Amino acid sequence: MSRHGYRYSAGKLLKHGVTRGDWPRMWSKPERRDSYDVVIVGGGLHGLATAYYLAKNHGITNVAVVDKGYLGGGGSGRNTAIVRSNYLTPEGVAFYDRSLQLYNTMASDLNLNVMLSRRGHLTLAHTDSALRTMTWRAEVNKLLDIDSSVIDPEEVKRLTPSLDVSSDTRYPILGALYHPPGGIVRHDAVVWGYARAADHLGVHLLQDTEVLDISCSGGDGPDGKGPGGRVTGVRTSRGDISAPVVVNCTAGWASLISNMAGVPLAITTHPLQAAVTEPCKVFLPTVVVSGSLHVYVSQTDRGELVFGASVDPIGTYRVNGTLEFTEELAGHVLELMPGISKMRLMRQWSGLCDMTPDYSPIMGFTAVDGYLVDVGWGTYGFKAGPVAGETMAETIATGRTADLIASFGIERFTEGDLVGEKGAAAVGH
Amino acid sequence: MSEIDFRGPVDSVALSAPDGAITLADESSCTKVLVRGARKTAAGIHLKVTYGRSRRRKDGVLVCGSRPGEWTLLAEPGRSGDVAESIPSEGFVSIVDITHGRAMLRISGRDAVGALAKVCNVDLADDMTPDGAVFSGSVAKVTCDLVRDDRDGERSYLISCERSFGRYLFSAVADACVEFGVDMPPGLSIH
Amino acid sequence: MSPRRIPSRPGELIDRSTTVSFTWNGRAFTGHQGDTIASALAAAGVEIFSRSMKYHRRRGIFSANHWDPNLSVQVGDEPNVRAGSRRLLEGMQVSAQNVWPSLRFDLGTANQLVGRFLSAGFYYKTFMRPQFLWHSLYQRILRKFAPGGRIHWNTSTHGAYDKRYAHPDVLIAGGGPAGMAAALSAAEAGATVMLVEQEPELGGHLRWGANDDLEVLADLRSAVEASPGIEVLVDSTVSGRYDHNWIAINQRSHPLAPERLIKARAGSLVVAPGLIERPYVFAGNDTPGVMLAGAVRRLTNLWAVRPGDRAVVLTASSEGDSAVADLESAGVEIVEVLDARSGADIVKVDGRGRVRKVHLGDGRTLAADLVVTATGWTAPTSLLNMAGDRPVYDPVAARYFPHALPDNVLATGGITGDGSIAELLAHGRETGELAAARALRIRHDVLTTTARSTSPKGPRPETVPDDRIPLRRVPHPECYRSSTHGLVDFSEDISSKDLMQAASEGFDSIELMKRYTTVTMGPSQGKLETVNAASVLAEARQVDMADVGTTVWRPPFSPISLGALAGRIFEPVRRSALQDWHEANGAVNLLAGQWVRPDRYGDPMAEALNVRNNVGLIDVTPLGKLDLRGPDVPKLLELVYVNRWQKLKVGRVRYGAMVGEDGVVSDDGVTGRLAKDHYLMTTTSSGAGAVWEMLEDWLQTYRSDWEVHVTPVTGGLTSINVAGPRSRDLLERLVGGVDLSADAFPYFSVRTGTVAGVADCIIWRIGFTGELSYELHVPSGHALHVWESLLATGSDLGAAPFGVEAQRILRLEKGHYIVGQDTDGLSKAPTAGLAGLVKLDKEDTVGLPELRAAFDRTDLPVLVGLQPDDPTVVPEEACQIVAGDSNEILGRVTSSRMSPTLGRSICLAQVDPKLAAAGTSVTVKLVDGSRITATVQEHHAHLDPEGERQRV
Amino acid sequence: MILVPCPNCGPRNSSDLRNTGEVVPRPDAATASLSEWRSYLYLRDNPAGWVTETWYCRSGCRTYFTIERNTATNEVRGLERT
Repeated sequence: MSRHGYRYSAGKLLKHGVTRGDWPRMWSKPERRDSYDVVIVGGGLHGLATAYYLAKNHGITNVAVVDKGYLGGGGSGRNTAIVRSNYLTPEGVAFYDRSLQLYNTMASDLNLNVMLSRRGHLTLAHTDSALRTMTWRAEVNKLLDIDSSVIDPEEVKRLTPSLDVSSDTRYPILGALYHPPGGIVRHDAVVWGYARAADHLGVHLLQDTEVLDISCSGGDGPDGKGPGGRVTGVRTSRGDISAPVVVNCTAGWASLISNMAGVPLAITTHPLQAAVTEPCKVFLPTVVVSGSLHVYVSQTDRGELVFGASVDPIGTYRVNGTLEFTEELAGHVLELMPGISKMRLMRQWSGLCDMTPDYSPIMGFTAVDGYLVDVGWGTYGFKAGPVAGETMAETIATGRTADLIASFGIERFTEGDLVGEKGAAAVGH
Repeated sequence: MSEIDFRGPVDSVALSAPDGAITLADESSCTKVLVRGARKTAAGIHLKVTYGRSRRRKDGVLVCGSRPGEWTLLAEPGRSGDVAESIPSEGFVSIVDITHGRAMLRISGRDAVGALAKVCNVDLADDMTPDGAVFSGSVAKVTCDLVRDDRDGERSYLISCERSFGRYLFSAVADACVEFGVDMPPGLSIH
Repeated sequence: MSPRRIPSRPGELIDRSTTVSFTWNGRAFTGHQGDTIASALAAAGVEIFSRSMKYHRRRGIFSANHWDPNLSVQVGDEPNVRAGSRRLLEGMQVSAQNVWPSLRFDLGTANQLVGRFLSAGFYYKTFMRPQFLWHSLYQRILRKFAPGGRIHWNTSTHGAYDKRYAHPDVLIAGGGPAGMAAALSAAEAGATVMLVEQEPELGGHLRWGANDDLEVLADLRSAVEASPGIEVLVDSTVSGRYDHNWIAINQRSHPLAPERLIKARAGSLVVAPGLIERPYVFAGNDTPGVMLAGAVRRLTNLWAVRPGDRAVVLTASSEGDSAVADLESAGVEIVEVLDARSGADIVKVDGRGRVRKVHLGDGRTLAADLVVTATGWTAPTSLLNMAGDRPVYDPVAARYFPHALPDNVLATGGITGDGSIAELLAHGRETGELAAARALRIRHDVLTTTARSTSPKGPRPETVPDDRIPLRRVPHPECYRSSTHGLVDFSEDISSKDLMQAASEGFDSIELMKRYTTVTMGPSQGKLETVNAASVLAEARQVDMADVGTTVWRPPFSPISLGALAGRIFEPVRRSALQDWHEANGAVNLLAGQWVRPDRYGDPMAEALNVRNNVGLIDVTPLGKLDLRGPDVPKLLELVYVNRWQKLKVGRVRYGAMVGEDGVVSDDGVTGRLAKDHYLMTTTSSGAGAVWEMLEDWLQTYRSDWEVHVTPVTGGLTSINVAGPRSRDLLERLVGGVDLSADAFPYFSVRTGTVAGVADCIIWRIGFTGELSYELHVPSGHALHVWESLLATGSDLGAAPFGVEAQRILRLEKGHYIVGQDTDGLSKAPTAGLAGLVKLDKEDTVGLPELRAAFDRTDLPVLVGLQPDDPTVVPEEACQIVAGDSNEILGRVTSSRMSPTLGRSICLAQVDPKLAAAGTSVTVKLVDGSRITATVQEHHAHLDPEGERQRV
Repeated sequence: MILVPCPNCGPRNSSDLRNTGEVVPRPDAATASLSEWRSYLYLRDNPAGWVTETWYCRSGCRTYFTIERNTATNEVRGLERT
């Protein structure tokens, strides 16, 4: 992977252990240039992956990734790190399956252990209609060669003994969609892996650099912004940068950045909360999701339970978190696993999600020439990071929309062709 | 319909703590009549009380200003007809007998506030919710209408909800009273 | 038994007249009431309490309070109990965690041997390939060594804990001298006060102070006790401050529950948590016998435990000086007092199970078994962080201070500065007054704007300026790290060297460093280690502390059990007036949203056939029902339904479908006109609430000039569908005041009459089942009488109840779709089989432009009736319709059943429009992978498409 | 749990109400172009700052009303009945 990178290996660990020599920096601190071929706004997983694939697959290395804070400080570092490809629509399945393929080889591709753990992913059904939706997903998945099936409560119990599968509970477990390749990844490592690899290929990673405006000319709106215009660069807190291509990878802040180019979005920003318990001896081997109970849970290698839920109902940019999230979460988790009532919640946090009306992303070109979006990720951004980077890079490099993202274009909201993922997305983890 | 008994959603005798500091009773069979109309209609002028307040009419009917432009009239069982007829109906006024549609319970006593504070987020302090106050809120996750209707100087609240939630609500409030000495009757459970 | 217990201390908490028996790792021990688990064990001479997370190093008492990172133990079925603060109870079974096979001999110590290779982030740098080995081998081993306690699966307290709401004017977090003073002055000002203290008794650091401190404390306690406006919660933690002063309190002192979550809406929050002692970083700083000054002061003064025999004390503050005095009085030999203010230093301690030798900065080595450090303070600003503050570092005092607080949050006590007890009390008093003034102004405003409240007495209180005299900041040396490396994060086993390395690798912002090394991410959540981590980063980057910032403290302030957060299980359940009867008569229940209702009584196929052949009764009360009154109801119906309503006559009912503004089908039902200005609308069960809110929205937001009153009557009217060819025969025996003949009461009509003597019953002649049928809406208080009368009177006609499953069979035979099952989130009305119903020539209707556009689309899926060619095969619902042998998806089966009437399998399906023509053969892939053929039908209805049976 | 100032009930916990999002004027359905209609359906300002939004007092007086809320701080101000 590397042009001038330092390769990690067991041997290097041994060498550094013996010599106690310093490890090199994972990525450099570059001097900002005045112009780049591509400026990517947002130094999270999507922005970094896009930069990496631009450099690696297309040889476009005069690229800057700018972030107002530190790398991976947004959703990339706050999500619950679940990967899977058992989506509902064929376009969704194909897209996320490619992402899972990239996750599979990521550790060796990026020379960093991202700790992919394909431990199996269970989506529980508590009602007939949920079971029907699970069957729908499983049947679509099978047709697309995805390992996915509906299993009965006994099999659920066998895979995850800590679950209460008795039938007299308020939310009995009637079955589950079982997706063996699903699992979790060390989310920060994915960010650092892409950052390090992109840096080694010559991409500039500019942290603490806030984009204040996008410069445009020729557009219908004020200052040459808006439809019909074209991008000329960005104004940042550390000076102006000229660039013919600007890519918006800012998730929860997508609307704010997009408004700078005069391109309104079908997005509202909602917090997605998560929480973690104190560690206990490991007992939960799978990732467990319950749509009806709005909860998903997995156990880290350190023994902590990591929980997530559905997005907050009230749109806000505030990431303080709420008490009611932890109350509902605890109630629902205990419905599934009453035995853990004495475990303690240790920390809660939240990240911002860019929700779209059809629970699908908005990707590709816009009405402003040179301004591209990779936004609207809602609660799915982490799973999609690698493939989003790959397809956005292809789109930028070739000037035509990559096939895998053809149905995710911004024009679908004016043409009325929404994506049908919503049915499966009440809780999508 | 006197030959056919009214059956409410709750099948429990009144509950009380041994020290008498809390009592809980089902009053679902009480007459409940809903009046909708603008305040300037004859009905509005007759009923008088504004949203959030209640008054007892001379005939014993408790007139509650249950929402802006809405009154709930509460009376002893079997009075739907005469209560409805007592309302001037000129203009755009709707009178709906909701006796069958709402479950109702009464919780009284010194510890009533302590029990309600476990299931209802409304501030029950004297200045926030004085005697006669009418308000709505969630009680054990069911939307309820509440009236503070003190009896003999002792705290008392009428709580009503959609009839189908009645059994659950009674159980949930009874459960909240257990801490204050009430025994949960067999057959009732919130789980 | 208690070799380290010393004679009585003036402020001791233990009751020496009592004996509390418990076990530690299976061995019997005793302590006294008032002991913590740790103090009882320490008194008995126990020195090792746990093994560290990564290297399994021996760990002893360090801070002797809630935050002690080394004192997590298992107590019975409860994991991760803080032995430093948990009070000892009779019969406790306490055991060490994170040890294997035992605390004394732990195989995990092997990690110490390879520690030099396990530097920060080591696992990111290896195990890259082969990829599968990570999960299948390495990770499995790693997971065996996860720290923490054990879950006992047979015990659960789910649903056992109550919660409570509270509405104090002033809520005070911290019951030390400043917090108590604030409570007193706020209460004097007329505010209601809730005073919350984490420890089991009020007093803060006064508790382990000298005699004059104890006197002050006694006075404060009696004043608080005498104040009726103050509710005191001890052994309770303010665990979170959320927006608009929504505050979570974890009460552990309630007599009836181990924990109770109190949710308080406070006018003002006063944050008075005091300070947390900061560890000193040097080689061996986690060796048992190294303790914080506060730890030895608490051990000696609160629990009369001698923490060691020969002590070396490193002090940079009066706290260390006081510790020296306490130790001396407890009979501990003071080997040496090192004053950090004049440059004295400790560089290393030796010893494994206990400190043996201490290496000093001046090169000397001393023998000692106790090393006490007092090198500075951490301000526990969690609650301030949660209120939006970013505290600022002051190099003079060597700690962080509050910066900018919202008006409804105030800070007092040690977190804001230093001072004598008198100064702390004065600041607390002023803070309490200010907090009360602000809260009472808020209370005044709430009383003014709340309809039910009494009018506030007097004018609106004036805003009171904050003219408190700030507490001083006593200069303190910046003592963070010695010349050696030591542990920064005790619960995560992270050293200053690890942090330095992370910074050199580019993880040089505090957040990146945290993520790379996991510093501050363990159970103590940064309470002890945050500031030291920041100091190491500042050192690595060669910048000032103030420039590196800190990580943001997130809720909860201290961990809280899932059981307490969950509380009681409030899951409202709705029951029809007939549900008791159903359950007494063998019904198998189904949960449908909040409703519990019969799925079946016996064999659903037989129940369905009985409807086709005789007469069946089903309780359909969960149908949403809305009473609509007023002259403008037709306009409203015309607006919210896709079809026409202006000409519906009195006595008639009509089917209607609703869509959203995007044209997607959202609900459906039947609405009847009972009188000139009186209608009854039915909705789906699950959609009832949303439809009601939608109607209110139209009537309030866009059509406020329309005269319509909407009243929900779902539970008030018990709905009974009487269906089958003999339904009229049955009703004729019981209905009064209505001519039931086909001419007088035709299909799609409504009448009002008596049923079994019950007046005011609404009778609709409609049918979801396709049979002659009547839907009775009966006042619920009399519903059981009607239901029982129907069954008794109709016994010779074969009258029998049927459940939801039979109804599903019947409706599918008839081809009626179910919104949300046969339609989905993209189904627009014109393609969901409603093209004939949708009327576009309206001035306005919900979703009108999208409905128009949908008529122009020819590519959207179409709902069709479908029959497998093999009549014995019932494809599972959600099976995919594919193109022949390929995997191209062309549709799916949305509903399927075996039809008892037709003796064959029947389906509804959404298909690609090119397959929608009647007679088209399609391929269905079954769940087992096999493929069958099926034929598209002309109608949705598999039975009686012309509707002859229901029009008789 | 933010407090929402209901014009009738006074400040209420947000869980007692339903937030219906930013106020977007509804075009005339009879004359609106599809693109105007779909802007109304889907496009939102979504600012990080003050926004005018509608709430429904679901567990209380059942009134729809609008307030201004700062989405960066959750501060609320101003209110009127719709």
